[in-house]
Amino acid sequence: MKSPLTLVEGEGSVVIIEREGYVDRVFYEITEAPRFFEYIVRGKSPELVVDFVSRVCGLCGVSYTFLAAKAFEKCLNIEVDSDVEEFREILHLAERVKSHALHVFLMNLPEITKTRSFSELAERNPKVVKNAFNIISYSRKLMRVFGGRFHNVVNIKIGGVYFTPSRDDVEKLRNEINGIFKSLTELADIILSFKSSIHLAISKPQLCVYAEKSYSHHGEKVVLDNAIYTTEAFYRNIVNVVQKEYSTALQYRVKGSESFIVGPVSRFNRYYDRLHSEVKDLLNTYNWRPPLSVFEGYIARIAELYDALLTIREYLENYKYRDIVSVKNTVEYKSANNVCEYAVEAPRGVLYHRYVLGKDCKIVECDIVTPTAQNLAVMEDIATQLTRGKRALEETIAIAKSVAIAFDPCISCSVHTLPVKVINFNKQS
Amino acid sequence: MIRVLVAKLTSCSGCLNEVIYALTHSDIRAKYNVTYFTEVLNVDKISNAELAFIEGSITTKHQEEFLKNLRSQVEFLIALGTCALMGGVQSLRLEGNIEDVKKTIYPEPRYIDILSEVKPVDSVVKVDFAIPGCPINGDALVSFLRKYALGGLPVAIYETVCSECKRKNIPCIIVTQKSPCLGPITISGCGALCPQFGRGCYGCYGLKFFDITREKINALLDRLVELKVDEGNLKAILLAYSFKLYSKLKESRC
Amino acid sequence: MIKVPELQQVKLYAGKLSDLERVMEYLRQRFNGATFMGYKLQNSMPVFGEINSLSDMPIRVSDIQRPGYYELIAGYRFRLSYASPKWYLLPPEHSILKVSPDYEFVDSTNNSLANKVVMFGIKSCDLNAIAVLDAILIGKHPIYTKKRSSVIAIIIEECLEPAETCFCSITGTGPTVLKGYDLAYARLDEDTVIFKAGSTLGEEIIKATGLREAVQEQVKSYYNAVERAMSIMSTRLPHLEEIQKALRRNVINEKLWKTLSEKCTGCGNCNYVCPTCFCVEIVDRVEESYTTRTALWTACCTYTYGLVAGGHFRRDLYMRYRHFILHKFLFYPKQTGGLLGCVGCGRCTTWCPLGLDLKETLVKVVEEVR
Amino acid sequence: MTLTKLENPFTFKRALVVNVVKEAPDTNTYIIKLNETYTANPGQFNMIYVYGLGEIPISLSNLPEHRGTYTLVNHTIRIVGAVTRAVMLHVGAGSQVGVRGPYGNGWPMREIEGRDIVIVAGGIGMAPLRPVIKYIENNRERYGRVNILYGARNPELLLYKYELNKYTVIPNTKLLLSSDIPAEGWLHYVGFVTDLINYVDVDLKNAIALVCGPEIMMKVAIKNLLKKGFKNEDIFISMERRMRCGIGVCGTCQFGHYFICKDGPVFRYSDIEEYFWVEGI
Repeated sequence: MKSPLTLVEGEGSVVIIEREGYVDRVFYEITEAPRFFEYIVRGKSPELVVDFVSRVCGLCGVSYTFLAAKAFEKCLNIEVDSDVEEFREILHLAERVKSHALHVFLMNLPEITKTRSFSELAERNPKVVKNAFNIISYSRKLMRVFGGRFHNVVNIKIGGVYFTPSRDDVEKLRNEINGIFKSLTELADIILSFKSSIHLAISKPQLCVYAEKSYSHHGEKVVLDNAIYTTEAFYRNIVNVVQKEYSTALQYRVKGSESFIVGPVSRFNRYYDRLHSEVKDLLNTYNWRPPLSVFEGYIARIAELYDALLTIREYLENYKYRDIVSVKNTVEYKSANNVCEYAVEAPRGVLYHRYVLGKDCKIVECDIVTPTAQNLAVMEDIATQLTRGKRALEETIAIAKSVAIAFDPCISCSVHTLPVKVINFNKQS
Repeated sequence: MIRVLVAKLTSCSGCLNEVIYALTHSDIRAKYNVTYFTEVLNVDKISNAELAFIEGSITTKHQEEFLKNLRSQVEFLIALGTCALMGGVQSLRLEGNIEDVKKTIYPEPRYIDILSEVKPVDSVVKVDFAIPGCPINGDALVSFLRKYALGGLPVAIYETVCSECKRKNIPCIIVTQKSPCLGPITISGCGALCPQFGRGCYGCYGLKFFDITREKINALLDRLVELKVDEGNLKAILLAYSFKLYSKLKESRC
Repeated sequence: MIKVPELQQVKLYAGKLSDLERVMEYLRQRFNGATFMGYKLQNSMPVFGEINSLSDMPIRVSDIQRPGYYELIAGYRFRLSYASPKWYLLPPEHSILKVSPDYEFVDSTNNSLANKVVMFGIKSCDLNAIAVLDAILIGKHPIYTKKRSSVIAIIIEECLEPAETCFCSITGTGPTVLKGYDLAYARLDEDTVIFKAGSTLGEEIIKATGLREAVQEQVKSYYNAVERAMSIMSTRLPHLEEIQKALRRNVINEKLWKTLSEKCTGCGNCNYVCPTCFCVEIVDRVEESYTTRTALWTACCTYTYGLVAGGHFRRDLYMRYRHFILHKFLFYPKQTGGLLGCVGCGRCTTWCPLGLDLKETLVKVVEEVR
Repeated sequence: MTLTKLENPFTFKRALVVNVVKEAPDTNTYIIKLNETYTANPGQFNMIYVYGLGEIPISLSNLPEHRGTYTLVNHTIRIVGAVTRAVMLHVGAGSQVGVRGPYGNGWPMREIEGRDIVIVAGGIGMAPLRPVIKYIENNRERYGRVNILYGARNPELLLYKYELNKYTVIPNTKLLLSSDIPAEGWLHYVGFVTDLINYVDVDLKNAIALVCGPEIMMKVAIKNLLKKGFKNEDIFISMERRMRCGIGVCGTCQFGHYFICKDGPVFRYSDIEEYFWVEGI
């Protein structure tokens, strides 16, 4: 049985493998065509790659660009001014706001409110829609002022940024932000009072970027449950890319077997304490605290959205305009280390890039591990766990779809997930 | 209400998000009924509609069939963005042999069922209107939707990024900063975004398709190389964002 | 062409930079509430905009201009930037009408009366460019007319040293001014400023600020500088009459125009920076409940120029490049009652990203005839 | 300068479309009601505005008809671009449009009084010449012999089919029709309308020609007229260019040193001869 996935970013289908009329396994078939970014960047200069990789994903291009810049800065020994670094972090948080807003309001809300689509919801409760669009529009303005546009921002480069917005532009954003908090809390009241119909105790390992003091954001280390690894150790030794028994889907599993979770739920469960107290107070009102299950990702997203907006507000209020006299566009490369790697918490979870530079400082090898690719194994495991042995009916598909929506796979960015070939067992419909 | 389909081929969903942005305008929502848009709508089958917006390029047989079927069900098809118009960044894979490309990433390349080409939308179906950009400018889409609802289309103005740059009162990046800028040969629409941010245009809206010849591109590239810019980088950028056009112009070199 | 003896009938006064500041101060009091418009430094770039004091102006810089090249260095010989008074008089984008879906006018663009504007420190070529725009637009274009009418005083800064791209003495538009201004000044050296009056207002300013008549030596070095500037520029191009004759003879020389425009990409920069280019495209910007009919600068070198629904009157780029040149040198005089459309400022050359040199084009056209 | 009170020339008059006449598959005539006494010379044009979409220069295809407090004007519009497409598909009887004008000089009706007249029209080029015919009909005594040569790519594309025959009953008037291609039931000339110049029946010493049509057709017409013996200064043509303002300020309609909108659209051939044959000027 097969059904296209909707309400997710990108193209894929749910495939249910049945045995004797009962569900045996669930797969997510990725029909999104691969774009071979790892190949494309070969032979290119790092400064081009920073802009190219933004095109992996229309939702989280800043994560890609920021991460690539960070990776190259580290291996090329390029110092970044701390003000500039803070500016880029704000731009990255703006993206978190944008992505979570689009996800929660466009993909989760219809499910929460049991409407077929957003337009149906608009008919039923225009205020909800207005609030949601207020936040989406505001995130767009943030992205435009700090990055140039809603996606594929043009402001990040190796060594810093190209431009800092004028005080006037920042002031306009600051003037608007309190209205946005109002929209957000009104929406939060609806969303936080919703309880997922699927109850699942968390039992999978959870991975996020290790953060010393802040909420999980970006860095050189990751943390899997309680174990801290360098990105290199984790992605080269701990996690294995495996092929499945009856499919060729590439999946990331710890030590070759255990699937793990990346994304807002992982971050929330681990770094809940580091959220702003306003966020925790709001969550308390509705009795939300860690651990959240993967079906409660919308809670983690609302928390992160709120938290990010609070950080952004502090930044806007204390904005020190500094004219960043543009450093020459071409950076002098003095390769210190030919391997460049780094990790960023993209909206959907840990994103990891690894580049190997040749003597001429052009890329000879690249590996991009996306959040969605890492989550695919756990998505299938959970979907299978929830449906195995049940009759393969529409409801079963619905559950499998809910798992997908809960994980918010951004399939467009599945840089390397292989399309699944379904092996037919008897009676597969 | 005008019925609309929104579909995605090989691409990043960035242009689709601009469609979502357009739908945040209540006057547009009042006039358009989106009936297929898997990203935000729990509907998995396409049905007849007046308009279709297509993001992405064609890289699988399935997409080609899907697109042809979709075309037969709509009256007016709009190609959105660099992927749909030029092939998109993914076209850079065409620099290598497809089997080698697969091998560099996948352990089981035989399962990767994709075309050896990257096809822009207009190479498979008729395109009635195109909005360029990587991603497209959401405001251009809003303008299109408003004008279409009034019964017309935006009046075409063929310009380069320079036009928008000068109208925004930005001194030329090449002339003052000696920075590389592809503005003089790149189609307008972004509002001179990069020059506003103090960097040269990197051509993500695509080469202009009018007035352009190999000689003219070379004239600009020669000029930029004088500014100590890596010619290889410039060509890689032109291929990445203007594959369809630039690869054709490049061929005519021999 | 301006002859030096003609100039010598004007009385010259001498002062310091501080006197220039006093002139500004006097005008500010004389025209209470007036806005001063001129060249000003903004993010280390001279733009055209509102000046609040002398220190806003590019008085401590010199510009180095070459085809496709512009740089500011320390000095006192600022000539031009890409912007010109056109930026104020005919802004790059201006709303001409706001209309509701019922075809009602939402508001009229002519309701508010323009402010009083003093053009301060514009160049002789700029003044001539304004005269050209006047001939085409005044009394016809509502925005231009309104803005132009707001100009109550014109203070000219004469250039005593041309930039590498300048040729105003060939077009007869500089470096000195004879009429159409109120007060003109030139910087003899870093601190010495020579003034002359061009109207009763100018005379009034000189009187009110107590400027002293220039001494013999100053007068001499002023005229020497003017003569030197003119003599430098005269070597850059043939006589205007010869240029015009050659252009007329080569209108139909398709091959020549194709060669001349070989490297032109049709970006339109030359048109936009030209102080006399006035062409606009009118577009409708539709908002939720009204549409704004907006005029946008357009450029004859871009593909749109000559395009019509179902056809194109200037399909090839060489045709549009040719129009740019012919318009400046042959057509404008017929449209304006004798004024040349080119004021010799060289902006088109400096600001061409490809570094195409108008002078070179003109020389080649003349050579073709020879 | 005392021009601060300049009326905004871009304001238009609201007008109601009262009737639409189908002329050809892609061409309609719109009869528009202006609430004022409006006058225009044959050959002049209006700027027609469609909300949110833009303005297009369209010549009047009939003499303005005064009806007490209002005037009816005709505009014949063919689909060629974004605005005309919108007009064709969405403007009907009862629709509003914006109208400003009349602009341009129009045909020299005064100057050509007493002369024999040859009208050469190709396709939509008949639209600005139709008021000339009506004007002559109304003032028949002031003009000499009239030859109307009118052709289109095929008979279906001829405009005003319902009244073409009536032109033949205007005293001393000859109507010659052509179709570029043969068509069933077509009894008139097959070939280009410019060929018909050979058959005109006028006193060449006292004849003038009024020409309007596609650029290429006008070029051939001029060649043939000159061959026939017409003098440069006795040929008038109506020109077209991209046009945005209608009042000589937008600059986009330049043709040599002329602004088509205010110096034209009608030109005496001898005045534009130096530009006419230069491609792309």
